[in-house]
Amino acid sequence: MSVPAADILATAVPVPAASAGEPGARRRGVLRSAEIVIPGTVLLLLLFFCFIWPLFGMVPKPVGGLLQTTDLPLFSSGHIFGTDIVGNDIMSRILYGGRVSFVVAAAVQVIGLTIGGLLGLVAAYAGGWLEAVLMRVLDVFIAFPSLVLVLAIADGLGPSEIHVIWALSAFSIPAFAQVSRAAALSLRDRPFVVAARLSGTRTWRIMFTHLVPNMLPQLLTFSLLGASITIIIEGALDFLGYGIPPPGASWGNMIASGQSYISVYPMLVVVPSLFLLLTTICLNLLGDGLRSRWGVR
Amino acid sequence: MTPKISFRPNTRKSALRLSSVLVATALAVSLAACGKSNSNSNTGASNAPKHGGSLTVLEGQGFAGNWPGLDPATDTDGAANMSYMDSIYGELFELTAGGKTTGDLATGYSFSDGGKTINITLRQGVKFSDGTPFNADAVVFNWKRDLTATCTCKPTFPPVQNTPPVITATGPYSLSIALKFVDAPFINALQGSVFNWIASPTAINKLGEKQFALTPVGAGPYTVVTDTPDSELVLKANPLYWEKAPDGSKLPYLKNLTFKSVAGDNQALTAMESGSAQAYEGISTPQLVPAFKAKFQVTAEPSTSPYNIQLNTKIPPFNNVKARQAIYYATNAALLDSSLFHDTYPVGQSFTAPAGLFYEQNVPGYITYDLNKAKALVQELGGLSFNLGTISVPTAISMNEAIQTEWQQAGMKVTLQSWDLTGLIGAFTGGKWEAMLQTAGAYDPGTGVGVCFRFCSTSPFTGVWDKKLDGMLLGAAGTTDQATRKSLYDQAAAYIAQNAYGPFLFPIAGYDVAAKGVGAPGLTSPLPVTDVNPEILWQYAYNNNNASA
Amino acid sequence: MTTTADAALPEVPLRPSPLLEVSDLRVTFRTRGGQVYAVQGISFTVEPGQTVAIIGESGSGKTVSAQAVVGILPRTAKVSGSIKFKGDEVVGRSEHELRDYRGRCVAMVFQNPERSLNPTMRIGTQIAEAIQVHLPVDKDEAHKRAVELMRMVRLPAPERRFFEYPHQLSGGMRQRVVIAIALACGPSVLIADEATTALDVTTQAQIMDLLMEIQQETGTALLMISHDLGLAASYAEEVMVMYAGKVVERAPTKELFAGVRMPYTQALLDAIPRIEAEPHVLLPVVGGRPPDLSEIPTGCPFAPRCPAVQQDCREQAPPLRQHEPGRWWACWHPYKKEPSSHG
Amino acid sequence: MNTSVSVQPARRPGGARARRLAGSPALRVSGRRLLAAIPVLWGVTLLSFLVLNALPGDAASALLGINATPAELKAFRIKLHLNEPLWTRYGNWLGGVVHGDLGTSIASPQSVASILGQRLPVTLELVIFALVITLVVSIPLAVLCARRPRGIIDRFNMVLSMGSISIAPYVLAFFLVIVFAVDLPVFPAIYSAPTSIISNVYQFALPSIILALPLIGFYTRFLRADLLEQMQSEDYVVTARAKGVSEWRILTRHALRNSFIGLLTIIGLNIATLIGATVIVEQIFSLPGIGQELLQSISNRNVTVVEGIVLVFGVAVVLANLLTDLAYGVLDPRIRHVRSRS
Repeated sequence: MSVPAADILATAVPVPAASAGEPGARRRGVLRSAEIVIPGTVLLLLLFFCFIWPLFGMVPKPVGGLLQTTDLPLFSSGHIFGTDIVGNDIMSRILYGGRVSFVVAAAVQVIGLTIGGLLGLVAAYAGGWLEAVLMRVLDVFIAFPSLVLVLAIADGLGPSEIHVIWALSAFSIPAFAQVSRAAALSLRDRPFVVAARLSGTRTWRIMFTHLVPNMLPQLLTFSLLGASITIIIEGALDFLGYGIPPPGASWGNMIASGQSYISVYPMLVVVPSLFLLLTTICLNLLGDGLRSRWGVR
Repeated sequence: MTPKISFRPNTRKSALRLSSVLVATALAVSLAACGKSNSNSNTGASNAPKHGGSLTVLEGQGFAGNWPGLDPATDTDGAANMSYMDSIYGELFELTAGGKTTGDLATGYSFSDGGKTINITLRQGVKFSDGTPFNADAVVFNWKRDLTATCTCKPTFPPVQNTPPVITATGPYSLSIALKFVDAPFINALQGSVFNWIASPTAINKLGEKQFALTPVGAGPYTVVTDTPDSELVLKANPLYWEKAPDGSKLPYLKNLTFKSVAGDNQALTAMESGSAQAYEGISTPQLVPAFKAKFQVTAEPSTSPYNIQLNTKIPPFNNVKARQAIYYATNAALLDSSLFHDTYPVGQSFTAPAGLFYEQNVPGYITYDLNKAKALVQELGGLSFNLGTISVPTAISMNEAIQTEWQQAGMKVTLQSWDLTGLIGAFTGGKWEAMLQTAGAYDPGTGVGVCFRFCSTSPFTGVWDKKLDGMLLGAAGTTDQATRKSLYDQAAAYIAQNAYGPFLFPIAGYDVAAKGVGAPGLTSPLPVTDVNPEILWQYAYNNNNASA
Repeated sequence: MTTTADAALPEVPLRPSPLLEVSDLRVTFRTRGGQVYAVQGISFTVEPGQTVAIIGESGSGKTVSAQAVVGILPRTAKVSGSIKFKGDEVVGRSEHELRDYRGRCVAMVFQNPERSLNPTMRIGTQIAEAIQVHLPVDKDEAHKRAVELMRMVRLPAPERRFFEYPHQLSGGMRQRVVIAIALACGPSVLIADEATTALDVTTQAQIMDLLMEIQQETGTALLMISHDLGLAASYAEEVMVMYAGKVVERAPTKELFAGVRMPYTQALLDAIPRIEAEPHVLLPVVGGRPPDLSEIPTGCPFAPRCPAVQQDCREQAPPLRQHEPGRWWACWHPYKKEPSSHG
Repeated sequence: MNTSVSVQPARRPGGARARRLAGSPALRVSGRRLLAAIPVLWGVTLLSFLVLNALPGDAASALLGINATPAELKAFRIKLHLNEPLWTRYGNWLGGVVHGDLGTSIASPQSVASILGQRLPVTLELVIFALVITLVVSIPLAVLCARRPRGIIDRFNMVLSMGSISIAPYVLAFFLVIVFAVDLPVFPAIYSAPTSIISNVYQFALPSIILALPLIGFYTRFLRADLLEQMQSEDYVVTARAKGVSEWRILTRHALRNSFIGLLTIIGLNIATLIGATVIVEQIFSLPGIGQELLQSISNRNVTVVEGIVLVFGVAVVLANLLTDLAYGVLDPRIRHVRSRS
């Protein structure tokens, strides 16, 4: 898990939106440009296979595999990706595991966006001692080795999906708070905000009608990048023994438990890693595409 | 003996008894009472050991790979660190190939005062590696110090723990220890405990407790060069070592010996394949054994503690004997053995194992697998749903998953849970657990994580509170007469089966690996297991690949 | 200041080739939205020591032409026609050859002093760099020359200023540094691309006077690019008016302001607010918007906005011709009579 | 870090050179930053005390293990002061820290300070190696890409950086070890105490590369974007071109200098996560660093050692922020002078 959560903030350091496109260039439809279409469709496909396909497809259950058919190799009959050491079908574990990984990633980003985003916005807008206090609290979470907190929460509350989500939010809330604070700070002194303040609009209205819409593009691209980081960190948690509890499946815990047999059954690790790699690449590409489209640095 | 494997950053075992709980899978070679030479022994390069080689040995991180300190008085991990302690301090009593406890630094022992007092005679003319003499006073000094250590990390030794014995030197090379009650397996239990290692008193007083733990001085075959706790221990041959090789030449064969902690079996495999290590003590992932076997000598450790499923008879659903019988009927140990471990374990019906004492494979009245009867019982009970727990070790977890599948076929609703060591202790002491996959039994059922540990009402980790069973088990440990111990243990096994207190599966133990041209008793040829891991006599270890002489 | 071929008046023979001769310069940009014809064929010459002003609205192609002359157009630009500097052709030179030409033969001063200097580098170093790029001098020599240049552009206490950073200087002083950089290797032509637009009026006058003094001292030709007709009137010897990538009128300053021929130029003149105009009178403004440079219109580009537009203006674009000695314009229906006297 | 670039009134004679040497603003900045760090460090240690206290099971059950009777556990807890309320325990520990005594480990006779002393250099070396590799690789790579946008190097780098960000480090570690340690025995698969400088480099090569790879991806992407933006839209680049300076020199002397400020923001921000990430790499290579010790101490509920390590993490992050702050002053003159007046 050495992919740094906080430093994606750096690539999202707020710079006033780049000037409009070159004079005379037609504005391309957002969806038509390749940077967004390709990763978008691949992600939709993945989501479809993980969430919808098992409903009507003939995918066996991810647990309770037949003990007689353990450690089948790739492309064996009935099990495209083979079976693991307890006989569960790897294909179904990838699909159900994908569900868990996507749910965790999405939930962590939403929590980070709402709580972290709000904190950052309030800190930037309020300024003064409130900002100092909020930022110090956030510094504590950032200075605190987040892995300790995550391990402790997961270890303390016992591994389960909800606890993992809360544990991983310990990463996302401070990161989002910093991004939103930086973005809000750069917007706060902009003429249109000062004008709104001069015209007597109440602070809350200013925050939500003026600041938030301008910060959203940046926060959304940041959350896409954050989602890919979260999936990787969730995997790291399993790797250290505190992630989603077996026999439940998630890509992270499949990789983690697979590595004990990597020299003998490498596919146990390779297949989920490829899916993980594909998803994170798509998320990053989508993030980049949107970022260049919305002109966010 | 299997370390907690792979990356679970679990804690260091806190006591000898505990480590057998982590026993994962092994290839039990033969059913003979004491291990004969195993099938894939090192037939090839078993040429005579040469002097002067150097050997790097890997230790699994979850178990032996952690050693905060090597001072007998402050090393709670006694059993886990047996290899290091034996190499530095040697042993009073060691377990030889014949399965007999024989004297090493001690020469013999005898019981007196009805078994309550044990008299020990010591080898003469032995010196510590700092030149000071090894005598009865040194042993008494060490034993007293071990008992009165103030460090929070003081080791525990049950026979003497609650009732401090009287230890007196009865001569320059003889001493006696007076217990409050008769403890027949005392010498067997001594073998795996800190009392078996004697440190040089002068060195302790000179260096002080903290420094001594890092640079210990003993009378063993090696002395410490550098020690990075929990990572790397570099040793070199002790010039003053007393023991001679069978051909009269000086021991130890090796010039230097290094122990390195490794995160898991796979790391060990890659490390050995890349040549940065030549031996690995304790593989616990059976699926990797073929990969190791392809390039190295793999020796199965004799297995002494069978897996068993404990049922908590104090709370529902398993306070009802029918529910317990349903579990017996629904558990197909043979299928588990074949699907997960390719039919390599002798399925047994009692807490004893082929490599241990009093082995009894089939127990009269033991309920065997019958799916229909199991389903009928479950219907009769109106359904059965409970939680099955274990230690978070990959192999234990995958066994639980397989068991869950079997029981679900019988209509039971089973949820799985696993903890790290500290969490497991909390679960047991909390008393709310329903079913647990654990291990029971040891080389001598009376010691270590023996049968009483799992079935006597006095133990915090039992699921059974039955006075009659207590009587049998404590009685068996209370006499020194082997025949009566055997009959009492057989009665206990039958009683457990009759009351369906918890089915037994198969005994498991790890493997030891050594590169070709490397060997040591216990590493490449099996030695019986005391409590948890087999003892390796490092003074006889050799590595002919880089031996000079 | 001679004209191109089919001039009404006879060619003046045997003049030495002019310092800078631009003939039929065209620049088009390839962008995602298609081709943009920024400069659609302009021609002019600059003599040594002369001051020529190019006037036009933003988007008229004046800056692009200047950049073409200095050769710092971006890669997406396609340049055709010819730019001759002392007879040597510049268009088509390799990047390497252009590097020797820039700064040594032709230099440029930019509009925004705020951003034209590297904020994290001392101004002395930035000037010395300009010297060392072309002249084989060591650091100390370059240091001395840089201080000398700073004195030439009237920067106070140059020895101390050498070590300061751009943000420590005022806008005017920063523009003086940019001028110092431009004059580092004694270029023959100095292009001032709206050099004073970003400055307040008093500083503007100081900078323009400085440029004039330097022109006297060094004989450097000055090509002034601006949208401010007043500036051109008071400093330039000759004025060129550009519109939609073309030159629409050119004449010596006096004669131009004495009698404007091109309706567009007239509209520009009228748009300048006058002190003497009655108060609360709507400012006359040129209607409509500058043309879209990605389509070449038929007819005169100013036709849609021209008050004196007629049918033939829309059909055919009037060529630029020297209708009177030294006076060029491109209009079918130029103003004949003298407009209201001013300027 | 909003550097408002304002027009300065004429400066009193005193000379930038003198001011630069005095360095007074740097001291004032670090002073303020240190003061702000103290509440953060206090918060960090308090948080870890609360978190560890919330964990089930405690050091007593972890240490005494399986055959401890409840009576013994109670006696042991009293000896460990575990029965005292949380606040007094925290107070005692904090009191100790103020006097520089981090307490002794529960699981061994060693003092926390000596454990840290033995293990901290390993983690620090790992982090420094990783940072050095990252900078040495990503800066030239980014400049090359910025020199030829859409060129071969640029496209290749696009794929490389996208891949290096997206691949999970522990998966990457498995395969790198198999390739570089087993198949072609170049690097050791697991750590052994280095005997010489070269063997030291060999030991740390593979782990630091694995730590560095995702960073390289990030830094290159950021730097390339920053450089390209400057080359395309900054006026001082146009001035430089007008001087006749070559593109390569503009990139390296002008644009890169300004990008370092942005790069510093990233480095400062991800030091904390980088240290956190060493835990995984230390596990894989059995490196005796504080990450490995942290994991063991957490499951042993070895409170004093965990507190010690958490404090070290906190201090490391605070120092990192301090260093980046000072570096801003050096790299960005605008900040240096703005601060000197306030």
